[in-house]
Amino acid sequence: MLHTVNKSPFDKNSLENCLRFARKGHSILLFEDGIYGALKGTRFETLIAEGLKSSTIYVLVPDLEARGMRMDNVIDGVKATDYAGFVDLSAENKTVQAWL
Amino acid sequence: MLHTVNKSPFDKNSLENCLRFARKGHSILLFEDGIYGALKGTRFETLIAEGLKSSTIYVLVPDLEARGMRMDNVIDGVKATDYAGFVDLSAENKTVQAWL
Amino acid sequence: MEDEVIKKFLYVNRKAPYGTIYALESLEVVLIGAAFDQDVSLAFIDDGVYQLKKNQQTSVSSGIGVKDFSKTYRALEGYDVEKLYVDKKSMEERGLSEDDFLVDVQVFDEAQMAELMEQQDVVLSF
Amino acid sequence: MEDEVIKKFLYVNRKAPYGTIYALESLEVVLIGAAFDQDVSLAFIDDGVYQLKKNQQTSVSSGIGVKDFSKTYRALEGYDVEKLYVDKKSMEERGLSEDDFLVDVQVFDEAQMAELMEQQDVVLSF
Amino acid sequence: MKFGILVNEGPYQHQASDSAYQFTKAALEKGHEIYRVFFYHDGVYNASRLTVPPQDDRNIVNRWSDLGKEHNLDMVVCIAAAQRRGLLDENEAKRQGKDANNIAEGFRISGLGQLIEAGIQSERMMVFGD
Amino acid sequence: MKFGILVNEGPYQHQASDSAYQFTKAALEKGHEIYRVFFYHDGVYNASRLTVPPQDDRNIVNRWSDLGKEHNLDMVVCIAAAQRRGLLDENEAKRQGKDANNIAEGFRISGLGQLIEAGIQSERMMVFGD
Repeated sequence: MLHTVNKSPFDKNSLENCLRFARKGHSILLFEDGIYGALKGTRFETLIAEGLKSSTIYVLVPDLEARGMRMDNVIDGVKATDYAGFVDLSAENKTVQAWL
Repeated sequence: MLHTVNKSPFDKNSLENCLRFARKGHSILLFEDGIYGALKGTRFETLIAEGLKSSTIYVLVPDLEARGMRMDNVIDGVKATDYAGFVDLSAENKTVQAWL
Repeated sequence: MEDEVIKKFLYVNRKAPYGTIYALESLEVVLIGAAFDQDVSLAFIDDGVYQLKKNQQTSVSSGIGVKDFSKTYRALEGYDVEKLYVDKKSMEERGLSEDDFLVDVQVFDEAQMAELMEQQDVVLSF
Repeated sequence: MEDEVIKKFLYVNRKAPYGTIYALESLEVVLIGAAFDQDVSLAFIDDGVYQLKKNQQTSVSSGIGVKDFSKTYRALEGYDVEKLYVDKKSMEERGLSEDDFLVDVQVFDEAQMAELMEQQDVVLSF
Repeated sequence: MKFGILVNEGPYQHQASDSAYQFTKAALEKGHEIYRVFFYHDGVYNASRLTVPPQDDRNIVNRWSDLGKEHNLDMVVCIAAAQRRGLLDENEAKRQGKDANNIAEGFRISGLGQLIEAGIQSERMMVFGD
Repeated sequence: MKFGILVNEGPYQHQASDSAYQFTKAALEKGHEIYRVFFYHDGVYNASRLTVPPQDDRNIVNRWSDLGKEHNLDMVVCIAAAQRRGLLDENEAKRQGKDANNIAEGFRISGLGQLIEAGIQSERMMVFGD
C-alpha cells in the first residue's frame, strides 16, 4: 500500500497517524507541505527514523525544492522521487491512501 | 487581549501556540472545532488546566452543542458564552487575535 | 455488465463535523455509493470519531445556524452500510466510549484497522 | 484627513508557503498596506517561518508549476516594511537558524513576541 | 463600537463564513456598527449569486445579502482574490472580456486597500478563517 | 494502468489541484489511462471559466481544460457540491432559474455516482485534498 501525506507534521497530525497504521513493507510519500516531515534536524526527525525501520519513505523533490530545501537536508534513507516516480509508486502498490 | 481558537487541538497546533503567547489576564475563546479543547477527559485537559491559571477561557456554547457536548462536559473553570458574549468579549479587549 | 464488479470501498473520516463540510459531503458519497452494491466500510479516525457523537444540536434557525446531519448516520443501516469502525486510540484520547456514539460501531485497535485498510481496493479520504 | 490616524498593524504568518495560498496573499496585503503609512510589523510563527527560507525554487513551467514568490520578501524593505520577527522556538524546533532566511529578521523569544502582540491595534492572521 | 470583519474562507467548506455571519448579526443586534465586511482568499465565493444550496440547508450568500440590505452593510470582495477565483461583477467581466458575471446583490468588488482602511477605521478587527 | 483522480479543493487556495494536475500529466506521459477526473467539495471551483489569474501565475482552469482537450479526459464536476457553491452549466442555470453559468470548456456536471463508478472502473483511485 502507498500512503500519501501532504501536511506538515508541525501543523497537522497526518504523518503521525499515517505511521500508526502503515504496515511493514508499505511505502509512504511525503509531498506538498508534507516534505517538512522528511527534513533533518526537526523535532520530528525521530518519528521518521522510526518509520524507516518498517516502511520505505519517499519525498517529492519538486515540493522539496520549491520550499528551499534539497536532498542534502533530507534524513538519510528517505528516497527522492518526482511526479513520474509518484505515478510509478501508485501503479506498483495495490491501493493508495491519502492522509488528508 | 482576546485570542480566538477555532481548531481542534488534536488536528492542529493553534491552541498550543495560542497558550504560548497569551499573557496573564488575557482571554481566550474556543469556538468552532476549537471547542474540543475545552472538554474533560481528553489528552489536552492538562494543557487547558495550565492555561486557566493565567487566562480566562471561554467556550462558545452553540458550537459545543452542535457537536453533541454540553457544559457538563467542559473542564471546570472554563466559562460559557454565546455569540452576543463573543461580541462583548471583543469589545472589552483592545485587540483580538485569531489563531487560524 | 460493468457494474457487476464488486470492490471493497473504504471511506476514511478523520475530520470533525461542522467546522468543515468534509464529514457531511463524505456521508453524501456513502449514501449514493450504497446504490452500487459494493463492499463498503467506514473508518472513523482522529477527529473523525466526533462525527458519531450523540446529541448533536443545531439547526438552520438555531445554534450555529447549520443543519444537524448526524441522524443520517442512523439511516446508513437501511442502505446496508453496516461496517463502521472506530479507531480505539482516537476514541480513548478524546475521553469517549462506545456509549457516546449514535450508532453501533466496532472499535478497532491499530492492527485491526491496518488489516482492514490492507484489504481494500479503493480508499476514499475526506 | 481620516488617513492621518497611525495604527500598529501586526501580520501574523503561521502557514507554510505553496501548500496553501495564505503566505502569498498575506504578502499582497502587506504590500498594499505599505501605502497607508501605518506602523507595520510581521510575525512569523510555526510553519510561517518556512516562508522566509532561502533558495526557494519553482516556476510556472518547472518544479511544482507555481511561481516562486519568495523574492517579494526582499522587496519589503523598499516599502519601509522592516520589522520582521521570527519566533525562536518555531525556528529552532525546525532545525533552522537566521542564516537560513532570505531577509534580515529579529528573532524573538515568547516574552518578546507576546509583548509585540500586546502593543498592536490591529492583528491580521493568515 | 465600530467593528471590521474579515472573512477568509468560502461558504460551506469551512465554518468561518457562518461564524462571521453570526458574530456580525449579534454585534448589530447589540447596537454596534459594522464598518465593513471584507471577503478575502476563498472568502470571495460568499458573494456568488449562482449558489443553490439544498432546500433544508442555510443559504449563506442570501443570508449575507439580506443582512447587508437590512443594515446597509459595506460588503467588499477583494478584487485580486476574486480575479484568481472567478468572482466578477458586470464591470470586471467587461474589462476582462468574460461573457458572464456572478456577483450577488449587496456586494461590491474593490481593492485590498479597503481592508487596510477597515483596520484603520474600525475599533476592532475580527478575522474569521481556517 | 487506469487511474481515477479525485480533487477535493479549489484552485489557488490549496496545492491539491496543482498536485492532481501534475500527477495526471505525468501519468498520461507514461502512457497510463485516466478513467476520470472528479471534482468534489471546493474542487468544483476548478471548473470556473471566469477566473483571471495574474499574468505571471499559472492558469489552473485553462491548464485542466487544455489537458482535457489534448487527452480527451472525462472531467466531471459533482452536481451537489457545485450547486452549493455556485458552479453551473447552461442546463443547470436554466433549471435553477439562474441568469448566468460559469463552467469552463471540457468539464461536465454530473452526479456522485460518477465518483463511485470511477472507483469501480479505475485500477487506482488517487485523492488530492486538504
